[in-house]
Order: sequence, then structure tokens, then C-alpha cells
Amino acid sequence: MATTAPTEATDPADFYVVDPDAHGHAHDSPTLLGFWIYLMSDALIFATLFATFGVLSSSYAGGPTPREIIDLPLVAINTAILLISSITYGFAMLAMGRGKLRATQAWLLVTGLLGAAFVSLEIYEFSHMIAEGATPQRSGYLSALFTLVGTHGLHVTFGIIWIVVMLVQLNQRGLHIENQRRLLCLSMFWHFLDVVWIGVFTFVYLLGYIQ
Amino acid sequence: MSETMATGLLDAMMQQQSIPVPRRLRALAILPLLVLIAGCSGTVLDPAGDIARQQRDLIYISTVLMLLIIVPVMILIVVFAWRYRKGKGGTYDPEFHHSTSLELVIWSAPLLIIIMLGALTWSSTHLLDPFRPLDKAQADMNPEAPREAPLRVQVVSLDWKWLFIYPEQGIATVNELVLPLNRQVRFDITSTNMMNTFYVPTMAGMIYAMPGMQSTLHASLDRPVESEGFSANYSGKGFSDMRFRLRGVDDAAFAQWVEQARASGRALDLAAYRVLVRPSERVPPEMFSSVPGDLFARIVERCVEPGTRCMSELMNHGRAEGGHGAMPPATPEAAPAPGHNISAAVPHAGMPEAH
Amino acid sequence: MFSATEPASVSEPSTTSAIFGRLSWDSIPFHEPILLGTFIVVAVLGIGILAAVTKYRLWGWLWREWLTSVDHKKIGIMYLILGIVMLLRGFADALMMRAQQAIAVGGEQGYLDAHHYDQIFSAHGTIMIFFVAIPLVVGITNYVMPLQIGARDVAFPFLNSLSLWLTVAGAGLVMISLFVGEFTTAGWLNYVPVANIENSPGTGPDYYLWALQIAGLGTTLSAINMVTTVIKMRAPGMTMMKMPVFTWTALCSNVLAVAIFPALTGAFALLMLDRYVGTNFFTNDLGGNAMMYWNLVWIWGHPEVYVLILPVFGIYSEITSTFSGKRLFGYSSMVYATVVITILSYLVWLHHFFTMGSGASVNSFFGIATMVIAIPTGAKIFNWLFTMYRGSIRFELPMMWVVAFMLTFTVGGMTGVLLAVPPADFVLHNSLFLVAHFHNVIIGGVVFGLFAGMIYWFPKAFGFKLDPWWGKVGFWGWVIGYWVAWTPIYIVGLMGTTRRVRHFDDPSMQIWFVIAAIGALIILIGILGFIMSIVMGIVKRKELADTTGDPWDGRTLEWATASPPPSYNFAFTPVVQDLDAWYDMKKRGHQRPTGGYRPIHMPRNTGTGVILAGIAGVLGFAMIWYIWWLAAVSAVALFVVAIGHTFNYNRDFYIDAADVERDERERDRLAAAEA
Amino acid sequence: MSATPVSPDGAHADGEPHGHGDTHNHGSMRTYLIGFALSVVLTAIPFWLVMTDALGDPTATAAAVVIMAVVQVLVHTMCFLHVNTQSEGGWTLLAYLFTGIILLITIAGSLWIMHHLNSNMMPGLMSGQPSSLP
Repeated sequence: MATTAPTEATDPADFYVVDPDAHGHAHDSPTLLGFWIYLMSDALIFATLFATFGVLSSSYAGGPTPREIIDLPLVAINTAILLISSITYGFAMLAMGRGKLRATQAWLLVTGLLGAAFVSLEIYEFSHMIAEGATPQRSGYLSALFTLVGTHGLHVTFGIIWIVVMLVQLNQRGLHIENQRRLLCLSMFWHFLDVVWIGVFTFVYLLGYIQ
Repeated sequence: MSETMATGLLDAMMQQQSIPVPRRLRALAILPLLVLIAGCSGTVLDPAGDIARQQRDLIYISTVLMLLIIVPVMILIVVFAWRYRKGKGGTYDPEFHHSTSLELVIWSAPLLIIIMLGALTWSSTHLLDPFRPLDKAQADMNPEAPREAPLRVQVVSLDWKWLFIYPEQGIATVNELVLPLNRQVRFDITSTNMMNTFYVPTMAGMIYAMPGMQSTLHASLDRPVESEGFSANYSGKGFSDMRFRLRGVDDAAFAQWVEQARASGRALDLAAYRVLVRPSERVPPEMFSSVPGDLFARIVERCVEPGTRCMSELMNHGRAEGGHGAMPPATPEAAPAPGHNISAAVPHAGMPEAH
Repeated sequence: MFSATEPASVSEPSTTSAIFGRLSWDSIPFHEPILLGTFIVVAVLGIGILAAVTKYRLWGWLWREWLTSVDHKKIGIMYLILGIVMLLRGFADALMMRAQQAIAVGGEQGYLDAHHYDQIFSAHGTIMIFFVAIPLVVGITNYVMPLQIGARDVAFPFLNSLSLWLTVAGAGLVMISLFVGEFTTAGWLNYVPVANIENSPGTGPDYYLWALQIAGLGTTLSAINMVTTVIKMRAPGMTMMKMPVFTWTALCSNVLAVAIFPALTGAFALLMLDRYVGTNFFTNDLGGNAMMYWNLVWIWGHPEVYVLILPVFGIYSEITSTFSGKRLFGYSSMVYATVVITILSYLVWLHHFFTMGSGASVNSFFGIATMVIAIPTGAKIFNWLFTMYRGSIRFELPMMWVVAFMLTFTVGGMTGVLLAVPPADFVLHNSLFLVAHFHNVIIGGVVFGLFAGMIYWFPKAFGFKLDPWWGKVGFWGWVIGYWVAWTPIYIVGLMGTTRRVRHFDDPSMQIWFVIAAIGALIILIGILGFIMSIVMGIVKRKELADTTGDPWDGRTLEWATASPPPSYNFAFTPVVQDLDAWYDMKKRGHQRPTGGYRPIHMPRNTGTGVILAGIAGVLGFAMIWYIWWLAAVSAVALFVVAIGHTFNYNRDFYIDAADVERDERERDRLAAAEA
Repeated sequence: MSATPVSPDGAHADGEPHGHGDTHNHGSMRTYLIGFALSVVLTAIPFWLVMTDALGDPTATAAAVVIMAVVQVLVHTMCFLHVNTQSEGGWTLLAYLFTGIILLITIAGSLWIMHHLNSNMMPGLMSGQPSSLP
């Protein structure tokens, strides 16, 4: 088509969308894709932390070793909590899809509470370790462990705050299209944290334990 | 320089098989870098050791290889820019924007050069690996043949000066490195605090000196030199003047110099080391008549101060606790040098030496 | 271990330290004449500008039209202004270094002591990469890319504003470090162990870390925004293989930025933990591993070069094609080359520390991977070459920059491949040869391209061309200055001289540094020439004006709209049928609609970006000076403002059809008056 | 705000259904439940393996644990994050794969490099690793 000679009579419609309605464009928000790309970038921050943890994973410097500090049953409970919170968030999404505001809010609340339980248990675990002298300052290994697990915990905390904000906004405006979009972003965020946790419990806790 | 000429040079080079490169070629290689005038005084280009010479030759060969494509391209840029300027006679063909054969050339010409360079890189990187003894090739071919053991020099970068320990001679110097000619030297290198690189341009390439690490460099000098070495990696305030004198001397002069050091009467004991390790700048050369045999190992293991635990000991603790259990305790190796240990009270950890 | 400097005098907790942290009158360098002089000049200039703004009652205009703007064009221009202002600062550092090295030979120690010299070279590198090159590249991308794809704005206009102001906040912290406290002395990547708390207990590394974390967040957000924009906002008909080359390169560059900045953020965060909390990531003892810091920063560092140079390759492609009057030769191979470089550039970072001793196999792998990048890069050079072939080349300023680039950059590429051969790197690593190499690529590649791009698109943004005579002064100043300044540095590098040295013993070196200093002065002429070409362009804007919107006979969509473009970019979204969409439209007898205008949906301006970035700057400052209460307050404020912003659902509005019609009629009138 | 990519014939280039906007990505009860069930299994087994040392061999246990983690990540990606070739015209999948590659390069590359550095330069200290001296 590049080689066609200029035609005598041209119509602006050959060059521009003169009637947007006729083309039937849906208002397609870039938000979800943008948020997904943000999550990918966040995943790479975790990759950095995982790499650092891998490099420092045997730098005990005479301090505690994984077997001395890891409480596997506690980690198993925490993993279960987070996994259940994934499915409850899923139920919130399904309720949203059916347009049920109350059910959406209820499931969100359950998810938020499970998240809070997860963070509380993690704080308990950390304080226990610190009380036993396994502080982040003790060795490279512990620095990396606290930072990696703590960064994940921090993300979960942000997720909880976000859930609270969403509960308020759902109360104010219901299942507004904008709110739906935000809930979808939050959904990706929440499930993403669960994916990261798979890496954490596998590489930090399970492999640490058998090392 | 035309392409055919450059190809001819390549052929000449291939026949030559390997280094050294003919003088004619060298001059051509440096020409475009405008270094011709500086060529003779430049230390990287004027080596006094085999490793540095091979590294320099590698620079020449790679440069020539790349010029094979760079020079024609640069000529074409100028020619096209001139010939096809607007309204000056060059054919104007606005539809010329694709040509499969041309694109094939465009991708394959650089590819060929890179394949050649890549092969060169692979072999030279292994051949000139600083960890590799210089006589490795002969030793592999004829393991029974008697080999002269390399001279050992332990290098410690302090803030901001260089400490050289000659374990076999039992002496140490600060900011002065004296080496016998035509003898392989094995440098074991570490640092007390900052990261530096141990760099003597006339002798060999550089390698990092890092705290808690021991890196190794093999090199030799083959003609008498008075030269300088320094750190190439910025390490803080006193970095600029962190230089040492390098002298390449014959065996007799080296023996004489060792005797002179031994007679100097100052021992590098714990007290002297504590003074030395303090940050200082522009330190004049010093000599020590004796040095503890385990000083270097303790610097690497970060346990010079009595009462501090050595890294290998800490690590073995971790491993023993960590489940393997069966890890044997570090075996103390006989210190290769005469002299005392720095602190008999501290249990001696494994010497981080290669075999 | 003994530390390099005396530990910070941590005074007893007192009222002053509770309020001001470690900030005191001693932190301000009253006793240093150079700094004090600079401070006075900056303060006088600053007060002058503020007074002028107040006198002419421009605050409201500034706030409404610029600070709160979410228009990608205005944000792009502000990025460019930031980049040019910071270029002056970074170049001042360069001149000081050149002067020091030209003087300090033998017994002469020069006029800078280590403490200052080390800060200057650290600041020079930091500023030139993070606050000159990145803002200029992001600025041009911001301005041009949405126009090229026929979009009304970027995907997330508010985020765009936030990204800009975060970058400004980071730049602000670097500038403040000049007068309050100190900047880092640990090099442009704040290397450990120099930057460890034991070795640098002062505020320098903290200034560095906070400035770059804040600016880096801005850059990451901006990159996410640009990637989404290219994917989601293209005009109908513009398939991936019909995207302009600059858009392609901008896409790849921003994908790469999204991929690498996390590594930098991570590395800096870990160093912050080391410095503030006392963890042992990069310490010498207790299991820390300083090599890991180098590993992480170079995972970012090498691809970053491509983040900068890919869009610039796009600029060269657009310019070569436009001024040769031809479609780009080998468009698809150019695209493939760009994509291949994007991925390969992530596989080469170890070549920055071959000499650390990872062994022959690792070194050769990364060495060869590095060389392989030369293949697609070489293909690009050939593509530009054969775009010129059988062209009808108009040697206007942008095209002159392109030819200068091709000649300069090939040399830089060659020395780069040389450094990728590990045994050669063993003698050249950290030498001035290396420094000359990367200035060869960054000046000869990135900077030349940025000037070419700014000159090329200037008439689009402002409706008139730059003054050509001064533009040529700028051009020759840079090109000649570059070669005079950097050839001697290549030479002393081959003589085994290392970088970051402030004093030389060997008097035979001096002549080369003197020549290099002269070269830097010639570059100064180049910078001033460029600034003069803007000033004289404004003075002569009537005769340099362009009313067509298409002053260079362009080929891509940005030339289809008015110069400067209206806030909505295109009254009607263009429909793309071919590569070089605008050229194709012109060839088919382009016609604009003359009626039937519709209301246009646009994002609303907001001050949240400025406010958030301002609070982030305060948070950084408070953390640097250990003013804990202020840090806590600003952290809470940051949260409150950010969450508060999400309660604002009123973020867009419609431009009336009548207003659109008025703008478009005005454009027709001007064009008719010209004809 | 602006148009989506549309191919010349006017159809959406990314093959999305019209008019549904961006909120179609909810998944279904079925995918959530399948995902949850699989995740429970894939979490329980590795914990059980490690806590009881059922395989008796640390290397085998480690391998099993890592394999199950990888599988579970894929399960989450498909069932919870709904990444597939359709969503956002395949861009989410592309971004995911690209990130996966970069992630692997970052982690594997760092470990490879740092392992060689450590074994070259802490010969006496690494776990029985001899120095790289040939």
C-alpha cells in the first residue's frame, strides 16, 4: 500500500477516526496491565533479596544455624493461613463478579483478618528469634533472612492497609467501576504475595532446615 | 588502510600463530588510537614481564581484528555522507530500504569478527588466568620434569599502603617490592579493610585485594626494571598515593637485598602490625627483618588480634551445627616460613593456601 | 578493625540532637571558600528567580500550568529542564577534576584535597547518569513517544507527574548535599567497603542512598508507565511492526528499566540496612560479603547503559531517515537488533569485575556475551549507513550530530569490545582507558543523540527552530572538545594510569592532562553554544517560526499535529496504515477533518505528585540527618496523602468540542497566513 | 482515554471481547477450588517430607521440595493470577515469561558468580572446595 499514488479525492476518514462511536471502542483501561508490570518489577526486588539470601545462606559467622532457629510447625501454620486467605480473596472476587457488595466486603474482611493473623505470627516468630540472640545484626545469614521474610511481611501489611481502604471505599461508592478495578489490582497483589511466600517457605525454611 | 591490506595483516598474523606480533603490525594497530607517539613510554605497551607482554599483544591483535570492520565502516560513513548530500549528484532512491543479501552481510560480517575474537578470548582467558601457574603447560606435558618452585610473595593492602611478606625469606616490606628476574612469582593477595587491586602495569594484569579473601596472581619479570605499582581500585582518602616501588633485579642482587632486610633488625610483631594497620598515607618504604609465619593467614582469616576467632573456625562451627556433622576440623598446615606464630595462645586455623 | 576515618562524634542525647539529629552549624561549610562562594551565587540566583516570580505574579501560573500539570508534553519539557540544569552542575564538577589533574603533578598537590576531590568525582558520575542522562532520555521519551503513537497522553498521567517530581526531589537532595553536610566519597555507585558505616560514618553515603532511592522510584514508575503506554495506547492500525523505531527503542529501554531498577533498589536498600540497622550484608566481618554489592549494582549498571542508549539509537534512526528522505533501511532487522540487545544486555554484568577473580570460565562466558552485543549494534550502524546510501541527505544540525555520532561511537564500540577481552581487561580495568571508553560511548553515543533529539523536536515543542549558527557552535564545540578531551585520556590509560587519582608523580603525564583540560573547555563552548542557540532562537522566534507543524518534512505521527501540539495532541485519533505513518498519509493526499469535533476526554491536573515528592524529599533529609521525629512525621504524611489521593474519584474532564474547534481553526489560520 | 490497538479492519488487535472493559478477569469458582486443592497438596507434601525426613536423603528431599515449589508457583499463576494467552492480549503472559527469565538470570547468575569468587578466594574456608588452581 506504500506505493499507491496519491488519489485525487481523499477523505479525512481515511486518515482519522472521525466518528469514535462507530468504531465501538470500549473504554479499555491500562490500569491492570500497568499494575501487572509493577508486580513484575516487585518480583525482581524479591529476586534480588533471594539472590542475596542464597549467597549469604551459609554465612553464620559462628552464630545460630537454620536448624537452631527455624520453627517448622509455626511456618506450616503461617503458610496455611496465607493459602486460605488466597481462596477467601478469590471468593471476594467471585462475589464482586456477581455484583454482590456485602458478600464482597465480608470476604475481604475475612482475607484481611487472615493477613493480620499471618503478620502477627511472623512478628511473634521474629521476636522469639531476637530474644534468643538470633538478631539481624548477628550474621550475614540472619540479616538476609530477616530482610527477605520481613520484606514479604511488609508487603502483606500494605495489603492489609489496602484492604481496609477498599472496605471504606466500597462503603462509600459500592461496586463502582473504579473500585472493581482496584479490587482486581489488589487481587493480583494478594495472590502475588502468596507466590512469593512459596519461594520463602521453600528456600528459607524448608531448604534451610535440611541444609 | 584498505580492507585488503588489513586482510593481509590478518594472514601475516595467522602465520605468526601467536605472540609476539611483528613490529610493523603493532605500529598499525596503535595508529588509530593516536598512541604512536606515546607508544614507547606507555607502561602497558612497554612490558617487562611475560604476562604483561601477552596481554599487550592481545590488545594489538584484538584491535587489528576489529579494525578490519571499523575502518571500512568509517570510510563508508564519510563517503556516503559526502556522496549522497542533497542535490549533489548521488542517485536518490527513496524506495531502497530493504535488501536481503545486504542484511546478510550486515549481520554476518560482525558475527565473523566476533567468532574470531570469541575464540581468542576463550583461549587467552584460560591461558592468562591469574590463578594459573606460568609453567602449567610444561608441567602438564611432562609432570616428572623438575620444576623450580615459584617465589612466594604475600601481598596485603592496608589503608593506604602495601605490605609484602616474603614467607620463604621470612622478611617483609612496606611499599617496596623487589623481585628476582626470570623466576615465576606467586602472589597471594588480601586486604585488611578496603577493596584494592594489586596492579603492576609492567609485570602483569591486576587482581582485587579484598578483606577476608585471598586472590592469587602468577607473574614474572624478564628484564631489570625500576617501576611502580599501585591500586587501581579506589579505596578512600589515601588511594591516590597508595603506590609502591617495584624493582626487578638479578639473583645476586635479590639475595643481597634479602640479607639487607634481615639485618635491618625490626621485627613485624603484633605491636608493629597494630601500628602499621592504622590508616596512613604516603608511607615511605620500610623493611622488616622477620615476620610471623601465620600473619598472612590470620589477616585473611581476620583473626590477627588475640582473642578473635578465625573465619574457618566460625564456618566449621556453622557446618557442624548445620547437619553435615562429619566435617573434619581444619588441619593446621606447617607454616612454610621460619619464624614464630603471632600468638601461640590462639589456636591455629587452616592455612588458606592452595596446593 | 580500624576504620579509615574517625567515628562520627555521636554526642550525648540532648535537646538539640533530639530536634536536629546530627545537623548542626558545623555541617555547613562556612570555612570553605569555594563552596561558600558557590552557595552565595546559587542563593543570589535563587532569590532573584523567586523574587521575579513573585514580582510578576507568576506563582499561580507556575502552579496551575506546570507544577500540577499531568500533560506528558509539559512533564517532558520539565524533565529536559532538570537535565540541562543538572548538566551544568555535573560539568562544573568535570572542570574542577580536569583542573586538579592538570595541576597536581609531582610536588604540586593541586587545589583540592582528597575529601573534596573524592566527593566531586562521585557527584559527577552520579549526577551525569542519574540526573542528566536519565532525565533527558525520559524527557524526550515523554514528549515524543505518545505523539508518535497517536495517543492523547500516557497511560497514567498522574503517575507521570509523580515520577518527575520524585526525580526532582532526588536531584534536590544531591544539590543540598553540596551546602549542608557532604556528598559520598565512595564513587558514583557508592561502593562498599568505602561506603560502609565504619569507613564513612558521615552523611555522604546517606545523601547518595536517599537521593537515588527517591529518584530511582520515580524512574521505575515512569518506566512502567511508558511500557503500558506503548502497549495500550497506540493509534488504531499501528501494529507492533508498524511502530516508529523510536517508539520501539523507548519500549525496549523502559522494559529494561523495569527489569533492572529493582536490583539497584534492592542493593541500596540492603546498604541502608547495613548503615542504619547494623545488618551484615556488605560488611567485612560477621558473614557480610561486599562482592555481592558489586554484583547487584552491576546487574543494574550494565543494562542501564542500554536503557540510555537504546532510545538514543531510536533518535538517530528517526533523524537519519527523515534527513535522508528515505525509509529506514532494514526496519525489521533494526527492531530485532533492539530486542536482542535488550535481552543480551542483561547477561554481561560481570565484565565490570573480571579482575575480582571469578576464574577463567566465568570470565570468558561474560566476555564473549559482551562481544556478542557488538553484532546487533554493528547491524544498527550498517542500517543507518545504508539509510544514507542513495538518500538525499540534508545536512541540517540534527543530521550533523548523527554523522559525528557514527564516527565517534564506532571508536567507543571498538575500545569496548577490547575491554571485553578479559586478559586485556586485566591491564585496562579501572584505568583511564576505561574512563575514556565509557565517555566515548556516553558522550559520543548518548549525549550527541540527546542534543540531536532536542534540536530535532524543539520546533515541535515550541513552534520555532533553534538558532542554527549558535547550534553549529554547540555542535563543533562538543565534537572537537570531545576528541581533544578524551584522546589524551585514552593515551594515559594505556600508560597504566588509573581512575579517581587526584595526584600524579610522573611529570610526563602532565601534558596529556593539560590537553584534556583544554578539551573540557572546548566542550564548555559547546554547552554554551547550545544554550545560546535556545536564547537566540527565542529572540529570533518570528523568523525561525514554523506554522506547518512539520518543519523537517517528517515521517512519523508527531509531525501530523500542530507545533506546539494542543493539550489533547490530536483532535481526531489518526488511523495508521503503514510504517512512517505521516509520510504515508502525506503521500496519500492527507486531509484533516474540518468539522464534526467532539468533546475530548482528558486527565485533570493535580498537585498530589508535587506534594508527595516534596514530603519524600523531607523524609530523605530527616533520615540523612537522623532527625527521627521529622522522619516519622513525614512518613505518616506520605501515607496519608497517598491514601487520601485514592479517595479522589474526580480525575478527568472533557474539553468542549467548541474549544477543540477553536484551536484547530486557529491552526489552519496560521498555516494559511504562512502560505 | 484513547483507542486500543486496532488492526486495519477495525477489529481489536489483541482479540479482547468488546464492551466488557477490563473487569472480566475474575476467574471462576472452579479454577479457584482446583487451585486451592492443588496448592494444599503441593504445600503439605514438602512440609511432610522435611519434617519427617521421609526420603532419608537431604539431596532428594531438596530436589522434591524445589520441584513442588515450582509446580505450585505455576498453579497459582494459572488459577489465582489467571495468567493465560488471552488476558490483556497475551501481554501479561509475555511480561511474566520475561520476568521469569530475568529472575532466573539474576539469581542463578549471582549464585554462579559468587560461588566462583568464594571458592577461588576462600580456598581453605569453603566446604571442602579446593582452590581453583588447576
